[in-house]
Amino acid sequence: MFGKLIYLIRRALRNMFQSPVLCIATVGTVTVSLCILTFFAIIVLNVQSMTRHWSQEVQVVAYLDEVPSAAQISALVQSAEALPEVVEVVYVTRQQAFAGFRDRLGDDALLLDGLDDDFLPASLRLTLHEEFRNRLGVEQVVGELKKTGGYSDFRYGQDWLDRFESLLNLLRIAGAVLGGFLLFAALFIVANTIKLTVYARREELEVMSLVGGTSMFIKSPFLIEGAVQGVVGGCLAISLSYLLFTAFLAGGLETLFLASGVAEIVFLPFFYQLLVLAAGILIGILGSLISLRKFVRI
Amino acid sequence: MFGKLIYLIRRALRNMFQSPVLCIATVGTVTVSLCILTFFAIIVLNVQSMTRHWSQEVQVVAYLDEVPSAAQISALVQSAEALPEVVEVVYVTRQQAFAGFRDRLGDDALLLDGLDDDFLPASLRLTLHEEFRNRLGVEQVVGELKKTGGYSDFRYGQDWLDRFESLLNLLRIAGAVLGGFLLFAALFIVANTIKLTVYARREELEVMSLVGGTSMFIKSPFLIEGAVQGVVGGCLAISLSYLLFTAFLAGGLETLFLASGVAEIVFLPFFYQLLVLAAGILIGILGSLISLRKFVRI
Amino acid sequence: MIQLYNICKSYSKDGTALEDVNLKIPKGDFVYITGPSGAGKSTLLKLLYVAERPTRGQILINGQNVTRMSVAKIPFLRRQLGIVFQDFKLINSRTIFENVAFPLEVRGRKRFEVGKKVYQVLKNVGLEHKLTKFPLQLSGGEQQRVAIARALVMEPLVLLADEPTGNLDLEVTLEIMDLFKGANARGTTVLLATHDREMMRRFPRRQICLENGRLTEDWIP
Amino acid sequence: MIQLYNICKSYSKDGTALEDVNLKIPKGDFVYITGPSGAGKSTLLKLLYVAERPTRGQILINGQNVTRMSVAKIPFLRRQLGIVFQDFKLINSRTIFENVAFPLEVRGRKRFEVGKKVYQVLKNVGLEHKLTKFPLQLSGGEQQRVAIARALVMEPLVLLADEPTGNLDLEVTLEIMDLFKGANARGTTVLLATHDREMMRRFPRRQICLENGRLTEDWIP
Ligand SMILES: Nc1ncnc2c1ncn2[C@@H]1O[C@H](COP(=O)(O)OP(=O)(O)OP(=O)(O)O)[C@@H](O)[C@H]1O
Ligand SMILES: Nc1ncnc2c1ncn2[C@@H]1O[C@H](COP(=O)(O)OP(=O)(O)OP(=O)(O)O)[C@@H](O)[C@H]1O
Ligand SMILES: [Mg+2]
Ligand SMILES: [Mg+2]
Repeated sequence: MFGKLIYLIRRALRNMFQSPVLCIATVGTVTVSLCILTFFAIIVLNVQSMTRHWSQEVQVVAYLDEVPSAAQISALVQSAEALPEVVEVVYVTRQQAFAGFRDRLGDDALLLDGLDDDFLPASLRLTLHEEFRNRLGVEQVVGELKKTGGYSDFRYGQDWLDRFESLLNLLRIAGAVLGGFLLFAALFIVANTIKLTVYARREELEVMSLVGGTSMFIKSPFLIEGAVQGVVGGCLAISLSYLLFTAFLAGGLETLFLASGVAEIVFLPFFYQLLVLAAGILIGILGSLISLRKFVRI
Repeated sequence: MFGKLIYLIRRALRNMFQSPVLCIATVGTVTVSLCILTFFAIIVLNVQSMTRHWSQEVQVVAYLDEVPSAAQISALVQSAEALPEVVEVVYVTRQQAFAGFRDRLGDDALLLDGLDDDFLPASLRLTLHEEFRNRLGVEQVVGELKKTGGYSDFRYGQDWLDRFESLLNLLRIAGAVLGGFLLFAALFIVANTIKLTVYARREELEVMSLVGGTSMFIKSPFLIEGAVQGVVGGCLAISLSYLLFTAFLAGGLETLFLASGVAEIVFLPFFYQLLVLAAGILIGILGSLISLRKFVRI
Repeated sequence: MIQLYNICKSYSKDGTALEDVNLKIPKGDFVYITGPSGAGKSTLLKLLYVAERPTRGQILINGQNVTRMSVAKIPFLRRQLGIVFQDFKLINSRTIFENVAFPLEVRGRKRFEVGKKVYQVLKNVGLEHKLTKFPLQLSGGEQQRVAIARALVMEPLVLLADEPTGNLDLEVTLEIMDLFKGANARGTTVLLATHDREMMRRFPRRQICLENGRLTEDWIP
Repeated sequence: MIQLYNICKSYSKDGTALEDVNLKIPKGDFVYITGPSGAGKSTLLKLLYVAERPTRGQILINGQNVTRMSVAKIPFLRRQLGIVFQDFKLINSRTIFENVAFPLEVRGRKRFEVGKKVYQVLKNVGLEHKLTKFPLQLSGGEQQRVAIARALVMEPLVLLADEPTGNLDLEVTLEIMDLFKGANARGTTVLLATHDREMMRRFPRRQICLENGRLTEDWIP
């Protein structure tokens, strides 16, 4: 059994070295296709982390009725922190609120010159868990806080939240559509290439069957070949895209990114690299299977 | 001469119908590759129009020293309009400025309740030609205005402008890198596929040369075939991406886009469609040429 | 051993390659199949190794009805046959050694045994020095001998040889005939399609003559 | 017409296919090339149609030095030759008609003329009813006749036929020989590599014998 496997692998390797044109063509196609997929994955992942970065601005600000005593404050903070959706609660005094407002006004800050520094109410700022940073989660928290009482008003950037959510949806759908299309395209192109390599060797396949080769005996080296080519193509794709990635990031792209307010740019994490390899193997084997079914009618 | 061309075209078509497997494989690969390019072009074009949309917010606001007379205003407006960089000049009264500020504050507008509606200065808002909507153009305009005098202050969102410019640069570089890579990938994949189809027919090529076919006689049908497959693939790619485009836009994507502040989504303009077709022809012919050079040594 | 009942084969509507052929070949027989070009000799052999299916009629080989054999079983039938194809059908991307070794590998023989057997049979056809060459590096006659070696490497139950000496000179032909007779003596049933009258004159055996797809003569010396 | 001076050809270091061959074939000659399998007959012909280049020596065909001919000129030399390849070399994706018509199309002949000529030559080899078939739908002998038809369709200056009757029965062989003799009578120089002694006995002509790459006999009846 084990000896047979080794024998089949030997035959597969022999095949590949015997017709380098076909082998190189397949590996090249797998590499380029997976490279496109890898790039796409890098972009999607980074956009995702960017939106996660943005989503930190989804906060609930709860304005307090009047200036509370220290005991009241800690009670309110504790009850807010007890909510399952909440990560962190920060108490903002009137003065802090005033300073923050001044900062936000920027160039217009001189407008506040004549005003008292305590005309803004004190507030609690609630940061939420990531999965609650949307309209539903926010309104849930507000509902809970309302029940405890002691707050005059709540603010959570309602219109901003709507926009943010639809942008997220947009990215999600566009990513899924494009990703699906690219995955299909990669499978199609690789299967097509393998079909052509099998086509170029169809006489060989015919001879094998005429000399008594069973379907499995003839096909299995091709499947192994497909898997090997998939792995090699996957490794090459990851290396190539890493090269391109560092080459262009080193060339000043990163500073650009950071300047435009995007968080850190990361390469594909290891787990996703494994996924790319797996995709390579899958595409290689599937492509071989599909093509062999067309040409080996044994 | 003309008869010869027709003869060559007839032979090319005959070839294609004679080996449908090869022909379909090539057309399919061209289609999918160009489809990816088309999608990429659609995204780039729309992002471009989006940034153009955004860039309309690059304005110069020139605050006036004191409340000017009607004659002074029209003189200032005229001198500003005379600047070659300026498209439009709008005079904003103190009251309009106050109303605008109130709108911008949004939820915080109640802060302005006790204030006079004329504590903000009057100003001129200058919209610039597209090519001047950057730091350089803006500073040029401000310099000109400073010479005329009568202004107390200028504002043009300095930090916003820097961010916007680096984002534009980022998009431009990323687009060029990705676009170049995708174009190369498409050429590589198509050339690879054509190489395999030529490889599958190398015996035929050898026989033709043994029976006295000149290099041109043998190659030209392949080049014509490549061109035809390129055109067909290009048309299919445009149709397919149009189908996908409408299918997913009709499926609610458009409302999402609009909700997230993006301007209108457009399909590839006609000129670009022609470019895709041209790319198809080019890729088909180039791919054939490269492959034939490898296998026809006559 | 081999029985054909009312075999008809037509590739297209306009003509038949075989028409109503009835034939019995006992085990261990040595039969020449002759007839003019296009008579149906190769078609008859193709039916026996199930590269084609008859339009009508039944074929029994070694008791098995080949006509309705399932596709999955065909390889196991073919392993009992040694076939020399008219167009050789060597695998051009494999060396001579690998080509001849293939029938043994298919049957899962040990590497050691394979090497010994292949060398022996290649020596029998006079090509032991071409082991590592590829088919396209051999002359026509050498390729034909490789095809013969591949058919003989297994001591088949039935040997089907389609024009096995068309590219060989008389001396080599005689050596090859010795190999065929040797296999026959060891129990292999031999069917040999040929045009070579000299060969049939020197080694008179049962002769089956096809003409236009019909069996016109069955001569036993 | 054809002159070979000190021709050597070795495909690899370990063996030579031709060694020091000197040969003169005058215009209009009819020459058999014989010799055992692997002697170098096909190699000799390949050198003449420049599929291979000699390792040493010079070849003149019709006054042209073929040895140093540029790649671009080779097609024009080949158009003066009619070649029957040992392995036929038909284009499997083209019909018989298209295969035979190909040498005419290469030379840019009118469609009308092509149709007439192709039909005539296919009739001469007895295959006019197989016009629209593909090579793989023909029997071995029929394919060989298509290859012969393709070589004869142009009335070549030189006919190079490599084992042209290996798959043919005696009757068809005689017909084909008549065609060759006819072409020869009309001025074509014929070189015919063959093992068929019967043919040489019936039509005695000049015989060149190769053995292990050396010219060992040049017999003129
Ligand atoms: N695959 C096919 N498709 C259509 N017709 C075929 C096919 N194979 C053979 N034929 C036809 O069937 C007839 C018999 O062919 P077959 O190959 O059996 O002849 P043969 O006796 O072997 O001749 P040869 O001595 O020339 O090899 C021929 O007329 C041939 O054209
Ligand atoms: N492409 C090649 N590469 C390496 N060796 C070759 C090649 N072609 C032929 N040979 C060798 O050269 C020698 C002569 O071959 P050639 O084909 O000329 O023989 P031949 O006389 O035509 O034989 P046959 O009668 O069997 O066709 C043979 O030993 C053969 O193995
Ligand atoms: Mg036959
Ligand atoms: Mg030869």
